[in-house]
Amino acid sequence: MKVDISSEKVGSGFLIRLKGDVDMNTSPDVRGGLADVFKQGEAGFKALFIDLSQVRYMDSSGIATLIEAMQMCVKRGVRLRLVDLSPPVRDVFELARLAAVFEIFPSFSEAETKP
Amino acid sequence: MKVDISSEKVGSGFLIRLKGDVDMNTSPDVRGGLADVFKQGEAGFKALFIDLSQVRYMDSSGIATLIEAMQMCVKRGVRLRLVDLSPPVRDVFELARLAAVFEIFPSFSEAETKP
Amino acid sequence: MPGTVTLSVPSHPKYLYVIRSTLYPLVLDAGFSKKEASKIILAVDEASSNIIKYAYEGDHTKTITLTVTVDAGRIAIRLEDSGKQVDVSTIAPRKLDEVRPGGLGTHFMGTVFDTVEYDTTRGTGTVLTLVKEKK
Amino acid sequence: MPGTVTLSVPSHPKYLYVIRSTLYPLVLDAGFSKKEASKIILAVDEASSNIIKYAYEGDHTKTITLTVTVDAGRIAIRLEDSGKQVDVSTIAPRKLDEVRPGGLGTHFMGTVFDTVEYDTTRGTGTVLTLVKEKK
Ligand SMILES: Nc1ncnc2c1ncn2[C@@H]1O[C@H](COP(=O)(O)OP(=O)(O)O)[C@@H](O)[C@H]1O
Ligand SMILES: Nc1ncnc2c1ncn2[C@@H]1O[C@H](COP(=O)(O)OP(=O)(O)O)[C@@H](O)[C@H]1O
Repeated sequence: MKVDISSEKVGSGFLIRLKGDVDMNTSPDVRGGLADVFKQGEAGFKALFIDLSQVRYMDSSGIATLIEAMQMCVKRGVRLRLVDLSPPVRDVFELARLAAVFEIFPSFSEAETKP
Repeated sequence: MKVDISSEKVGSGFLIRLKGDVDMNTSPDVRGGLADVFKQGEAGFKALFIDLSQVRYMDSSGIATLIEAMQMCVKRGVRLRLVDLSPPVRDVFELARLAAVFEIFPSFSEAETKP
Repeated sequence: MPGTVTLSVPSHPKYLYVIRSTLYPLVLDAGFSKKEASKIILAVDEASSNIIKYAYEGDHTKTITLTVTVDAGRIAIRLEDSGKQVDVSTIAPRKLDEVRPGGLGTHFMGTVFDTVEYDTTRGTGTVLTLVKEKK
Repeated sequence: MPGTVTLSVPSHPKYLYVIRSTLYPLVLDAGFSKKEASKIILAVDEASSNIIKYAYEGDHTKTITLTVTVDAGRIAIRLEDSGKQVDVSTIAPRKLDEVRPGGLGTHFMGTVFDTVEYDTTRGTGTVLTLVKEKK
């Protein structure tokens, strides 16, 4: 089972979409995708959006990857916003009691426009 | 994995819809569903439509069940028409070279109206 | 990477679904397309059904063991039972032009796999080996 | 019907998906809801990941064996490895209010299962038993 990672430049930063299963096998790919985006945005960017609507499964290695992304964002003054959590992602966030740790939005348009 | 079997009276006969996996475990339920319909239609009916669009998997026990249905129909002068084969059903029909044995229609409306 | 996966299930037809669920990611990971994968899985399902019907004669309390080995270019699936042995030369598909229920499982196995080999040389039970090469 | 299913896979993370695929129908068939099933599967995935990381220290050529037993009212999953044994009292989740990567797997196991028991009394390896009762 693979994870598909796509990223695009949006107004204020980057939007990454993940699709598939994020587990110990595929988390390194997600980490690689994040590193690519931080490299592309070296000159500075304001916001990183991660769309999780197509994630069928996420385990603690996926959560660890998201926490790492948050730490990288904090270090660079980038605002991290998670978008449209799929039900399995919502379940694992609930188990990890992480809902309060991340900024989470139901859609990209809301994530992009809310101050 | 269960199979859902629903049947309804339509103009000239009955429409059975199968949903799920039809394998050695669930074929007896399908056979039971067919027997129920033949019992309901004891007074005589003209046509039996079996909708296979929601069948995710079918093995040779499912095919055997369909051939039995055909034999019961022939005996009673009922016309059997299969409707909207899902891709996995099409694959197994192809392997069994059964496409020519059954009357197969892309939709119920065509199955009902074609002479 | 070559890798071997072993699955043992009770000889009850409800576990056919478990066999299919386990095989699907393995067959895809071996590099077969979704369409090829579904045929491979169908043929293994038929082999497993036959073990329940013929080797165990409907006894649902026995065990079926599948060993799946993926090497570069091929997948091999070994099915082991501890049931009744038969003269393997009598295991044969029906002619497809006789339309009747039954007789398709062995036909599917023969169509899908490059090798279909029954071994009854052990004291008890049968080992069926199914091999498919990637084209 | 009580039934035992055994699955052995190589200790490579790509087989986590195979473990999940095998478990899903078993857990549903045991009578758990889809939501409960996904939590049970998550916790077993975490236990399996930990075997790869800690018991086998990243060696992907070893074996993980899962034995799943379903009785009326409960599911028991035994995970066996032949890797490094540790003092099981040191296996502990992190506090959830420290937000950092890691330390969640054992928390998930403890939250989802009624019993989480590590046994290192055999000469080699560890047997982890996870049990969940139906409420
Ligand atoms: N594992 C087996 N052990 C003994 N006999 C078998 C086995 N598999 C198949 N056979 C024999 O081969 C015949 C053809 O099998 P198959 O093509 O699967 O069709 P079916 O099971 O529907 O008859 C069976 O009727 C049976 O006599
Ligand atoms: N199977 C195991 N063998 C040895 N140590 C383990 C095992 N499982 C967990 N541990 C120890 O318990 C700690 C917590 O594990 P866990 O909650 O899964 O988080 P993580 O693996 O992300 O650190 C690990 O860091 C490790 O030290």
